[in-house]
Amino acid sequence: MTAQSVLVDRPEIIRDVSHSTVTAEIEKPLGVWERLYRVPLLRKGLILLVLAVIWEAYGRWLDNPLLFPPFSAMLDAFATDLGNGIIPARTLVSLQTLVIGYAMGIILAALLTTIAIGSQIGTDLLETMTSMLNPLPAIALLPLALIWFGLGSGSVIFVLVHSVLWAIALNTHAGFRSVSNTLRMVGRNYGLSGLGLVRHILIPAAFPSILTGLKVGWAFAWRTLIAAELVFGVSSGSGGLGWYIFENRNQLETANVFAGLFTVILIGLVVENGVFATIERRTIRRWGMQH
Amino acid sequence: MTAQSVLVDRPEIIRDVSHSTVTAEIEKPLGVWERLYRVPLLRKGLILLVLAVIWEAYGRWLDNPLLFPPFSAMLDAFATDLGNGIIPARTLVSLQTLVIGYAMGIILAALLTTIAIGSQIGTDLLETMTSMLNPLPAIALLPLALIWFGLGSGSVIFVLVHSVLWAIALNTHAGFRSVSNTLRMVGRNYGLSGLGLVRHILIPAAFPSILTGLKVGWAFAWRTLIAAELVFGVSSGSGGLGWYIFENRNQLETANVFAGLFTVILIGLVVENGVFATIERRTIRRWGMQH
Amino acid sequence: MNRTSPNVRAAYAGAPPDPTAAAVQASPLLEVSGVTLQYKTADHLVTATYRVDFQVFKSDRYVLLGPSGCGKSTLLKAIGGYLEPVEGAIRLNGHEVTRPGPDRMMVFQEFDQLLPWKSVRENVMFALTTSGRAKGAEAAERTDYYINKVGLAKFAHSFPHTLSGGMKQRVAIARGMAMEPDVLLMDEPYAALDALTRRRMQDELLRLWDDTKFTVLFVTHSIEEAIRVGTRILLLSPHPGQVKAELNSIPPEQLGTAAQAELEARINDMLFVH
Amino acid sequence: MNRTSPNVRAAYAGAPPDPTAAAVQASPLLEVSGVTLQYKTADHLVTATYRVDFQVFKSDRYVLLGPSGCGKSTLLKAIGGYLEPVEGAIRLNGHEVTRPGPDRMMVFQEFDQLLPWKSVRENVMFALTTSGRAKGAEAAERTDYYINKVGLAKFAHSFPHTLSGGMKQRVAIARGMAMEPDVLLMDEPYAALDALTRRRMQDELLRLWDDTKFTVLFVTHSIEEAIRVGTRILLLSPHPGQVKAELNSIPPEQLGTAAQAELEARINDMLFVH
Amino acid sequence: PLRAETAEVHISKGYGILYLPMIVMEHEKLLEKQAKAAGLGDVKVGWLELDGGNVINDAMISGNLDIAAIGVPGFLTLWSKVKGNAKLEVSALAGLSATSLYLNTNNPAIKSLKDFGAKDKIALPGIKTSLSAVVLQMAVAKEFGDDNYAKLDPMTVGLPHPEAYTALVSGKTEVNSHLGSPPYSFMELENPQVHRVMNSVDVLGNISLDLVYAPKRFIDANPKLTAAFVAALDEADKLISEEPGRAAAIYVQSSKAKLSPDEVERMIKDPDTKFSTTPNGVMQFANFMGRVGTIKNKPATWQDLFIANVHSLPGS
Ligand SMILES: Nc1ncnc2c1ncn2[C@@H]1O[C@H](COP(=O)(O)OP(=O)(O)OP(=O)(O)O)[C@@H](O)[C@H]1O
Ligand SMILES: Nc1ncnc2c1ncn2[C@@H]1O[C@H](COP(=O)(O)OP(=O)(O)OP(=O)(O)O)[C@@H](O)[C@H]1O
Ligand SMILES: [Mg+2]
Ligand SMILES: [Mg+2]
Repeated sequence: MTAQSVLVDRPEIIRDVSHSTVTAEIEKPLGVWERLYRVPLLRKGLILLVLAVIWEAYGRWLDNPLLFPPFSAMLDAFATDLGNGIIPARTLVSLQTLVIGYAMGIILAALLTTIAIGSQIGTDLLETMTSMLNPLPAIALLPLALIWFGLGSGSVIFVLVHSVLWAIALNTHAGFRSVSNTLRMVGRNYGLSGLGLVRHILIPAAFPSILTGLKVGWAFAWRTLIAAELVFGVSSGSGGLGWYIFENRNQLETANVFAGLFTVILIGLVVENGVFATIERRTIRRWGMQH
Repeated sequence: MTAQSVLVDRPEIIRDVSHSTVTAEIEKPLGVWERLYRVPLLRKGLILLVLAVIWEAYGRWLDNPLLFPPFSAMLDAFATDLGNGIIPARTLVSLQTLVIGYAMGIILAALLTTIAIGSQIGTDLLETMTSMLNPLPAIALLPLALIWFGLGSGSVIFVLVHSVLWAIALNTHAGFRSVSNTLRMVGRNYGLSGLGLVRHILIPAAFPSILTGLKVGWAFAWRTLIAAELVFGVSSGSGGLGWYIFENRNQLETANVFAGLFTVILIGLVVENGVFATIERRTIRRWGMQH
Repeated sequence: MNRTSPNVRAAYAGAPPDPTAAAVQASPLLEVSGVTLQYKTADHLVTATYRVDFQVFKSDRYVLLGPSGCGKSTLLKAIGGYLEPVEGAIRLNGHEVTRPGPDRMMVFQEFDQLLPWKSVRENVMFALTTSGRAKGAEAAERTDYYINKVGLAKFAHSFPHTLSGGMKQRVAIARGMAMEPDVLLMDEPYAALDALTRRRMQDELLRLWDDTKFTVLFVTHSIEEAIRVGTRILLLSPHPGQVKAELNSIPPEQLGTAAQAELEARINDMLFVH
Repeated sequence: MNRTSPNVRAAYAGAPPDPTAAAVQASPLLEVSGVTLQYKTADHLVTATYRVDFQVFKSDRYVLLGPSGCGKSTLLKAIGGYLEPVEGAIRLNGHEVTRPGPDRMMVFQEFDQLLPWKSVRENVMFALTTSGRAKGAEAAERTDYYINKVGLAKFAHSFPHTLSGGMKQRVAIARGMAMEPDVLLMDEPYAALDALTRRRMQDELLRLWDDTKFTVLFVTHSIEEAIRVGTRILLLSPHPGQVKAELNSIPPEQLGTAAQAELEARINDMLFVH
Repeated sequence: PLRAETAEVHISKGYGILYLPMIVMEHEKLLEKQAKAAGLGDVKVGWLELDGGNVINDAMISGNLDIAAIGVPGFLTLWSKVKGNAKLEVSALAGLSATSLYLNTNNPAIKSLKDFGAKDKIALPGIKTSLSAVVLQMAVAKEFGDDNYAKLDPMTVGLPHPEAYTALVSGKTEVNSHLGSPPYSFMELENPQVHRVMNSVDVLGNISLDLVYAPKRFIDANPKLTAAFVAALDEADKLISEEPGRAAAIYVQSSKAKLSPDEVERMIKDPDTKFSTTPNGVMQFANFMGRVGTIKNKPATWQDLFIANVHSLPGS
């Protein structure tokens, strides 16, 4: 037998190709559940609901409102202090400081990573500084902060920058270094180098990493802010959310403490689903860089 | 004129190709400086030296050893407490707790991201949890930590996990999602799915991101540990580095406070240049995933 | 040839096919019926192929030929189980394709299909062992055999990022062949290869087929290659891809004769004049 | 043809070349002398090319031909200024090449050479504006012109990840051509294209050359393509690449005649029998 | 023997000289001794060091502590909050210590509380609610009247004592005043730039600043152990007053302080520093906090706050 003989004989087929019908959009029909499941806000809402129910149930079962109030008690306190404007006012104070510190952290991280990507000694500098300074707790900065910035928001911002800077710089730098050689070469082919290369090629190409850094930095900025507001003593009346939490904790108004934390959670959710999710959708998702 | 006419006429060339000489390794000669510059440890050592000199100079200029002692004073204190075994003992205590908390954070992050990568609702869960919980400061966990783990290292570990988990999970998840579709398809082609896909494809492919997450997590674990050791107290005699710093601060032994922080810095340097740099060199560098 | 899959050789190369085997062959191994494939992007909906029908029988060397962007890769991915048709169905041995698997080994068009963290040899070996297609000494032996076949023995311990484009593709080819799958799906595997290497690879594929009579779906841009490699050739229209014709290729004996030139001209006409 | 670079047209298409111009042409535009290229990897040292010499004159369509892995891409990258020779020198217009630049526009072999965050149109346009080769309305016009030429007008607003392999390469070709560089470095630009599209692209390249007489360095695997596209052909030996021969191609008039077949056979012999 | 009471007790002490009786009690194993004497057998005592009233209260509410030392205002806040909640109610066991808090400044223009201007910053371990903050408010109320008790609050700044000391002595920061406890308050005065504006003892008397408390449930379930604890505390106080040198040595040894025993002894012997189980002036705090509204439930007498064992003492 020849090699071909194992093959099935069949006639040739020749067709006329119709182009008219192709434009129709075909959608597979979906069940109601599947359709609901596809709405991200619904899914996330469900998760939140479940978490709230767990909180409520655990709080009730624990029956120790001084330590861990049920969700409803917290919500009561939250509603009260939202209504009388205390929480909004405190949040505003915190947000202001936070945004300044966060922005400065981003700028410094951009600067450091740009220097780092430019030369070997720059990379060493970033690596050394990061591995040295990143693990240092805020109290290590206290003396210097007091000397350089005094009390109040200057020092808080300094500490905030410290908590934001390294995480963002680490992520950004790792992102830069993971950019494919081809893209890098393309950029240099356009005559780009130094800052231009960073801005036009490295930043967009490393955007998934940078976004992660921004997210981590954002979260740590909050953590630090709340802790720092206590350490750096806010003069009365000017306190932010951290102070609100601390005050209520001292007075054992636990429901209010949790209301303050709940505010932080809410802001976190809004920023994640409002800001970061939108950025992701408009950038890395759209560009096919994340799946 | 024809199109060809702008071209230069020249004879054809035909050569015998010799294969014998090719094996020689050719190295461009380098200057002494350039050769020294190529040794990473030398470069980093130089940076460290410069930083130490700045510290010393600033400390002396400030002339306020109570607030900010010069480098030499700190080094004295460090040498003393290193010699009498105090710092090693405290470091050991801290490292034990740290490693446990860090390891648990990694395991939990692995778990969460594996769930997240498996389904849409898993992704939502991770995103929601991260955006909600990551910004929460340690005090938010205090009540639960006290209820669940009581005072002492159980609670410290809990807080450590909180500070490590989300950063690692965020980085890992972003890394997973950035893995190229082709690689993912290759993995599934081998019949891999679920855990197998995560282990054999996603983890190595997302390794640069994961490493960044581990670095950030490591640093934040230290920060948190030092703060948490104060909050959760120590049973007599068992304190770690955080407690050492706190004690010395109370006794106004500023040089020792900085010696404690210096220990943290040293460990950071060792871990970065010893552990992380080695891992990087053996993995992502070798694999050409980072340049 | 020193490597063959013994059971297949027994069935085909040894005894003449018995009637049952012939009957089995009469029902297609792979049936693509009315398959429309679409991509949903953030901005719009792209139809890659539109109501494509064809049947691949066991031991076919089936070639997909069509202009750039007509949906060949997409079609292959759907058969691979990575993409669900919005219309129509893909059946393998009568079962609808729902997921990827090592029975349909794919050689992708992209250069980044090797695992960067594994050396050339590990890349091939890992495919064999994880998928369970071979293990231990057998896997090692098969790996070395195919790496040698694609001329990369010297680079067996190199990591993918140190290979040239063509070398990467050859590793992928070695991997695909080493898997000895029921259906081998190859997406322009030889595009990055020079004339000589390409010819060698083609010959290798045919020699392997002679031994094991595996089924292969092959995307190519070269009409000559389609005729050389294929037993049956599917012509697709430009974007969105629709079936234009399904032709029989010529037997190897007739390569280089007028029959080849004629078929080439026919295909040329069909593709270029539309 | 409705787009040309007016000053070049004046010099070449209009008046006959004056003696000065001829004298300038006599010194090579690009001189590669004794160039050895190596890669240092973690594990060992790979020599990609060994003491390669050749000269490219202005308006040459210079083709590099050689087996997979012989160092063609590496050589092109060195000329592009991305890699420093460990031995020898590369001179452009008498100046040593030290860095990349838009005067030597590169079409890479890889599919990931488009900026994923820019649409097809933006990818081409961005190259023009950042490099300062064109701006404003001119850049837009040129962009659209070349995108149209590569048949992607319908996809001008698509992002690269939604394109097929061949479409991505066509965008890169459009970008390279739109830049109208002094030297165009093309690394297997047509490898991922089907016969028809490939032929169209080749014709486009030749037509453009007729207009602007730019210099192009072209890597290909296809001997036929080398003869069609090139005026001069460099044959490289297998890994590590060394110069085997440098041949003149045939003028376009002789394409399809016995001269082509003869040259093809000659090259075939040189490459395959070594 | 059948043991009705717990075999293990968790006690938290604080950091510093004010907790000396507990440090002595731990070091000399006085509680173990008293418990044995009361027929409770070998009681295991777990000692912890916790810093800050919140954490101590949290640890108490979560059931992780049986007995803890805390500042009087912190205790009053918790007591008032849980009053009526049988599960969580707490009672003080005894007074612990009294000392003077000095308001020191390096601003030569400040001679009295009246001289503080908007630019002056007074460091306290925690503003508004900490022990020092309440003491300052009480002093301010004495000076300017109850309605103005918070007059100086805007000038207060939260800084731990060591940082405050450093800031004051170095003079490089905005913090120019500090309401400090010993040893920081003493050490500050050693600096010629620093002078004292006020001594809390002069204004408020030598009132107890810290006390020891326990959950009601613990007290009810372990009456003998509670009594043993008070007895042990008494014994420690006795040791301190009779053998201050030994107490100082114990302090130096167990806190690993780099102070010399002599320095510690001087602090112990300071006339303003008193270690006694008898609460003194606790009602001053309670009355003040009740007046200004920090606590909702006000005790009628000091005995309302304390267990019966100490009701007969000459407290206030
Ligand atoms: N991930 C994607 N998202 C959206 N559209 C896509 C995607 N991949 C491919 N397409 C579109 O689908 C069509 C077919 O693409 P496909 O890759 O199948 O072509 P192809 O026939 O393989 O072409 P080539 O020969 O150039 O590789 C193209 O129009 C392309 O733009
Ligand atoms: N980044 C790298 N690191 C180490 N070695 C490399 C690297 N890139 C290429 N090489 C090696 O250099 C040699 C030449 O590679 P190059 O990419 O230049 O080949 P090529 O002629 O372009 O081949 P192809 O036709 O397959 O694309 C090969 O042996 C390859 O293994
Ligand atoms: Mg394709
Ligand atoms: Mg190449």
